[in-house]
Amino acid sequence: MSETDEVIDRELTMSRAMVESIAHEMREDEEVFYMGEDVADYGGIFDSTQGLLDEFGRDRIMDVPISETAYLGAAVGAAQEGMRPIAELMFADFFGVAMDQIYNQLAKNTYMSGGNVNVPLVLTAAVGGTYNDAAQHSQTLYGTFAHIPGLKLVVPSTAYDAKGLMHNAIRDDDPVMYLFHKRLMGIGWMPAPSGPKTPVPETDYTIPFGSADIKREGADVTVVTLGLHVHRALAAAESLAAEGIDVEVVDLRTLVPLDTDTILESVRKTGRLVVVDEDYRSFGVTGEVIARVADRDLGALDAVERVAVPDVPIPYARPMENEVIPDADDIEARVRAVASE
Amino acid sequence: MSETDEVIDRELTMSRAMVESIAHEMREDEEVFYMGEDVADYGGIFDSTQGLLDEFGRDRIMDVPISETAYLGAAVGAAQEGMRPIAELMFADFFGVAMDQIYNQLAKNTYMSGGNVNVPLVLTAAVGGTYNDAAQHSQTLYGTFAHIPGLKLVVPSTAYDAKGLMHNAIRDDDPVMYLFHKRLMGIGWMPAPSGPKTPVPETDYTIPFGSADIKREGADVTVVTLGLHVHRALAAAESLAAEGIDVEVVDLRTLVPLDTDTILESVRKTGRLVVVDEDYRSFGVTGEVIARVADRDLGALDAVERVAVPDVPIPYARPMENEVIPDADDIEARVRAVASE
Amino acid sequence: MVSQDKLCELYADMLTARYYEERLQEEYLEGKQPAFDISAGPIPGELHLAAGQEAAAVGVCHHLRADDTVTAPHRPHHVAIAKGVDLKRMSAEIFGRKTGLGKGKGGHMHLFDPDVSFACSGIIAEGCPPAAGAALAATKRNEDAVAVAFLGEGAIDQGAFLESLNFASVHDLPVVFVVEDNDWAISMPKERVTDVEDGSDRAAGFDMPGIRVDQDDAIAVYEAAGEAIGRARDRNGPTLLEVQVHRRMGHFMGDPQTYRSDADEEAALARDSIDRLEAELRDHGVDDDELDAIRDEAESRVDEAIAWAKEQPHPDPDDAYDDVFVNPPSGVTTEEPEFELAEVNADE
Amino acid sequence: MVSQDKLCELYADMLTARYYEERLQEEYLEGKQPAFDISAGPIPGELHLAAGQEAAAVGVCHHLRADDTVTAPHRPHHVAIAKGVDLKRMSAEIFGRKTGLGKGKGGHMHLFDPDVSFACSGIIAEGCPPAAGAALAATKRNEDAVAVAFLGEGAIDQGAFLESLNFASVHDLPVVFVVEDNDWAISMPKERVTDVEDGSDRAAGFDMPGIRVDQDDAIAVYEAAGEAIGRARDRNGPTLLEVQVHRRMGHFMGDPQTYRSDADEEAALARDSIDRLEAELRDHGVDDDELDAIRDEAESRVDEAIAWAKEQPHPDPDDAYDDVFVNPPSGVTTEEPEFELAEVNADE
Ligand SMILES: Cc1ncc(C[n+]2csc(CCOP(=O)(O)OP(=O)(O)O)c2C)c(N)n1
Ligand SMILES: Cc1ncc(C[n+]2csc(CCOP(=O)(O)OP(=O)(O)O)c2C)c(N)n1
Ligand SMILES: [Mg+2]
Ligand SMILES: [Mg+2]
Repeated sequence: MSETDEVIDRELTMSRAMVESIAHEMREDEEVFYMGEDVADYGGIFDSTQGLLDEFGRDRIMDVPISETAYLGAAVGAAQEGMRPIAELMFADFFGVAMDQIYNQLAKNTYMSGGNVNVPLVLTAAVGGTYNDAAQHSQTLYGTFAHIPGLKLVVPSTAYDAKGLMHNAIRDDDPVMYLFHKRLMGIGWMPAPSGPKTPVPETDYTIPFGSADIKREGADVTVVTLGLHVHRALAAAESLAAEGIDVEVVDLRTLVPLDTDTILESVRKTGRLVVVDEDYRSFGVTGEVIARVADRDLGALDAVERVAVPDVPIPYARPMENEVIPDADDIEARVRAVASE
Repeated sequence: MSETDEVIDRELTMSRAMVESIAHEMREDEEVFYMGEDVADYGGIFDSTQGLLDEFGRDRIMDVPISETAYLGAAVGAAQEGMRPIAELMFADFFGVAMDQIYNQLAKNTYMSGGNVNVPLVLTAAVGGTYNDAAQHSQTLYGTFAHIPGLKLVVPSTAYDAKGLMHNAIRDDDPVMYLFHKRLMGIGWMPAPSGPKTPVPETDYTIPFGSADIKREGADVTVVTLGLHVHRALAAAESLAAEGIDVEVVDLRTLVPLDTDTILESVRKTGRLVVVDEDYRSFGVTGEVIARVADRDLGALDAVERVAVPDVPIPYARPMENEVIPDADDIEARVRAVASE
Repeated sequence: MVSQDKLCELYADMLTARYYEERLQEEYLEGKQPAFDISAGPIPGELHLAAGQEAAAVGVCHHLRADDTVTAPHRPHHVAIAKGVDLKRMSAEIFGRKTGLGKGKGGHMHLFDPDVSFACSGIIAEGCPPAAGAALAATKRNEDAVAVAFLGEGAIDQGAFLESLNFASVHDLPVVFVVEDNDWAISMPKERVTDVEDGSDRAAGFDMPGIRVDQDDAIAVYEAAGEAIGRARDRNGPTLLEVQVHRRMGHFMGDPQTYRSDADEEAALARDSIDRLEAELRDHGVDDDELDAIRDEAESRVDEAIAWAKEQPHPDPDDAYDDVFVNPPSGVTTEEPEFELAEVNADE
Repeated sequence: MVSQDKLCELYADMLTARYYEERLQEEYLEGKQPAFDISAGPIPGELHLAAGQEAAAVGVCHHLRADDTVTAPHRPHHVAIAKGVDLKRMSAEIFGRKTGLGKGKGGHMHLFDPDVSFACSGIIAEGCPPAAGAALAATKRNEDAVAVAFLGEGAIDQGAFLESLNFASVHDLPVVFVVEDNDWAISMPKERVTDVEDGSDRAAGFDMPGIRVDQDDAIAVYEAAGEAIGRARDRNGPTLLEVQVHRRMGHFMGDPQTYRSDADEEAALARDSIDRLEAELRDHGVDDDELDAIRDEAESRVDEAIAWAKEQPHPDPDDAYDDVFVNPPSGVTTEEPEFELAEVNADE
């Protein structure tokens, strides 16, 4: 049964959906504030705070020095006082200058305090390549962050999901890392594919973490993916449908917690698993998803393939970047391979 | 055929073996120097530089400020000038204060320069728990470092391997991260198991990267592991032998490059794979090893298990730390499980 | 002029902190016989004791309220005691017991007592940004709470501290950074690793007042800290305060200190801030009986806390699985809403 | 007094750098029609141009030799030009071609030319530690090479820079940190994010001389840098040098600059260091013909380099798999030795 009677047809870009939920939470709760570089007047390099300065002022939409350790750590301190900061790391690629605050403090303080302290903080960051920004500005690093105990990890692929997951992230009393893919945001200077722009309810709603979403049902092959690659997998599925291969596309939506049940259910149906990831291949998402399935039900697996960045830094020039970041063709090829096994 | 005619019976602790190869390389090559906190007068908190100050002086065994970004970055700069620094991060757990230098600079400069620049640097760090040092000083973080393209990753388990791998690391023109497990070093205040103390040739010798070592041959179950857990797996194998389960123990020795062939060969023989790791379970070593095998030869796998730290920070108190860090009993249980499948 | 009552309070806390470290040392080493094994005994793992550094902790913390946040580094006990952290539950934590501040999960470098706004971190200088953040929260909420970050002199070369100076200064945050200069960072003397002679000199590059208390003198610290914390409380910005202290023990228990000259160690032992304050109290006319009474009370508080701690239950192995996240989860839904969304083209 | 010849050299490099950025802007934007798409055109990705910042680069780099290391940040072209980086191969890199400095792998933020000891990084301030490391290598080898790290005024709040100040100072390294103060860090004016008024004020907290050149004046920079680099070359320690420059363009191409007032932009455009140096040259009696000749040569050098770059082959997709590691591998064995080792007990 639907929450409302009407069909929702108001479409938003993913960035507008994110901003809408942030604005809503800020109106509801004075303790929510946003800090980051260029989030005030600029509105976020990737439009993540577009328009918020006007409504909320500099105190709640705070520009900060280029001192990621200091300001992320300050967010941790404020969160431990009971505030609900949202702190933006402009590019996920910059995590290395502040990783200690991320993984040794914010992710561990709840555990180390035996649950006496909690850190209700949302850490947002832009991820992804496909626009030739080279090795230090194009990574997704999903595996790196998902490997850290104590941090929930959200990766939306559509405006609808982005809004519901952001509401949930802000209301969560645990630290949540929220990675938005630049290519999906609908930024003026970086055209998005059409998929991420979806109808979005005006009301607030929360999408629970650990609930993967089947973005396309199919009987033959399971493609498990996230972020930008949901849309590339859907495009591949359309082409493959013409060849008679019926692909199911599972959008993980959160990596921590990981919805193994939904993946497993799909694989039990199809027997064939292709995991598609924009992060580096080894020691990351593709390995984990395959191992979860193998560990839980090895017999369900008839064939398996990994599609990811082949353990090289992201190269700058177009032919090479295109080569290493999986596209719909790469997905199709691997799906065909498992389908014929 | 053996390199020498004699049987080598001079036993060294792992730390003495490491130091011996560092000293040898420093004598041979003036460009090699060691920098780190407490590496001079103290001789390394984990004995990694014991005695070197006396022979080489402060210029080549350099204490540095508690500024990991500055001194690891300085090591990168010196390496790019053609020197061959060894830089120590006292505990791998501290990587977060200097991660950008590690993964955005030293690991990527060769690639970003199209091979015009190389970074012959060895980054040493202590890893591991089992002595109740809690969440910020007990991690191995193998998966985190192995996920970074551009960095070779070495994890010795014996004195013999430690020496040969260190020689290779220092001579390598690429950046190498060399993680030594505290519990294996043979430090006065932290008793080591007997396994890591092995006969070590006096001569210099190199162990190639990407060559896993079968530490015990067996026909029934393959246990793939590294570091401290090689010895725990060997202990488990001894017990299991009494039950009639013949375990093969594969010591990875390097995670990057990863010797998939040796793993695969073993699994093709046994059909049963247990991966044992002291790092966090998800998005790490166990997933990667299983996925490599599944990807290359799914049919070879009859049963699979993962033994690792269950996605929680390392707790302080003994009963809890013992619970989360796999021991021989945990390995035995999982081996029995796959053996009976 | 500091009142005599206040001086007695400082003295009591200094004695408590000193005796606490001595008792922990005993307990720690007891379990390390005959051969030192870091993982053996009632207190395993690393243990960093602060004997000789009490003046800094009490001189500063006696200006603070329960809602003023303090962050401490790897050597936290004296600060925790001065801040009023529950001594029993802190001891239970150090002994790894279930009723400890962190249920035995944190250990001695990770003590969290939200009741008195106290936290620590074992990573050098990484407590500075959260202290600045607590100060930021106070300003956002228009409260007059302040925050204090403690760190060692070896930590003043670390990015987290240096960035925090700018962050606090540019946002005019009510925070005080307190550098405990004990001359050593493990085996490294400060001259070898730090360019400036005094840690307080760093302030000059960050448009912030820098004060140094050159002697290991609780009264001088109390006065200097009063100024700094007053400035914060009045919303006149942050301060960097350095205090000379002395490391009477090794860096951690088991440290052979072979890098340290006997003369240096003896000098550290000779300059005892507790003796100094005791002399001052005598000058004020406090007599032996009163001094003994204070000492007795301090010692029995410590003995009681430690005795209590040692009787506490050990955690169960399975407790390890709790508390990674807030438990039970709060503020989040577990049910997905249902909306009827118009069809859209989901192709790329 | 700077010689007239030297002034002409500075002028030539400033013109080269300015014209280079203008030409890149053209090429970049050409491919972004009709709607701006960052991934389209002959130069995709982000592009940070340095028009208005030439005085800092040339004033400093004209004191340097090929073996003196320079690290530059995300806005590197003017520095690279002043340091003598191969303009053709640098252009080929920016156009993503196979013959580029990094074979098309690096892009404009990651230019490496070991022939003139030039490197960059797109991560704020992370070029500072490697510059200190190059200086360290020189001292270890007893060579008189020096190193210079360039950074923006927004980078002086970053740990990597601040730690490097101490590291350089305590080890007396021959390195100069050059802050190009263009008033802005993307959209953030310096007053909003940095406590000190002048970046050079940071030096005071690190026992290091801090010099600021307040005007966008190549000659003044050249003189100040001469002092700083001389100090390094003579092994008298590091210096922090700040230079006021002006950002004539957006932070990156495509930056709408809606955060910036017209007045600020106009003021930046009005204070042109090239005009200033040109006036100075005229005062020295350099006539129009000579100035035109310099300009013509600069422009044709740039035009040629860009034309050459655009003719270069694109990399093959499969080139992406090379160069993660040194290729072919060197210095390492691939064969395992065989020794006969005595039996040992391998149990735990
Ligand atoms: C980032 C980081 N680097 C190194 C260490 C290891 N370490 C622990 S204490 C210490 C020395 C600290 O010296 P100081 O700050 O003077 O404090 P003290 O121990 O003298 O109280 C070091 C290097 C650490 N915990 N964190
Ligand atoms: C660690 C890190 N944080 C943030 C960024 C994003 N970023 C790129 S340039 C820039 C502004 C830099 O300002 P400034 O140092 O003044 O140099 P300018 O751009 O003015 O030349 C920022 C924040 C980055 N590249 N690295
Ligand atoms: Mg100290
Ligand atoms: Mg700037």
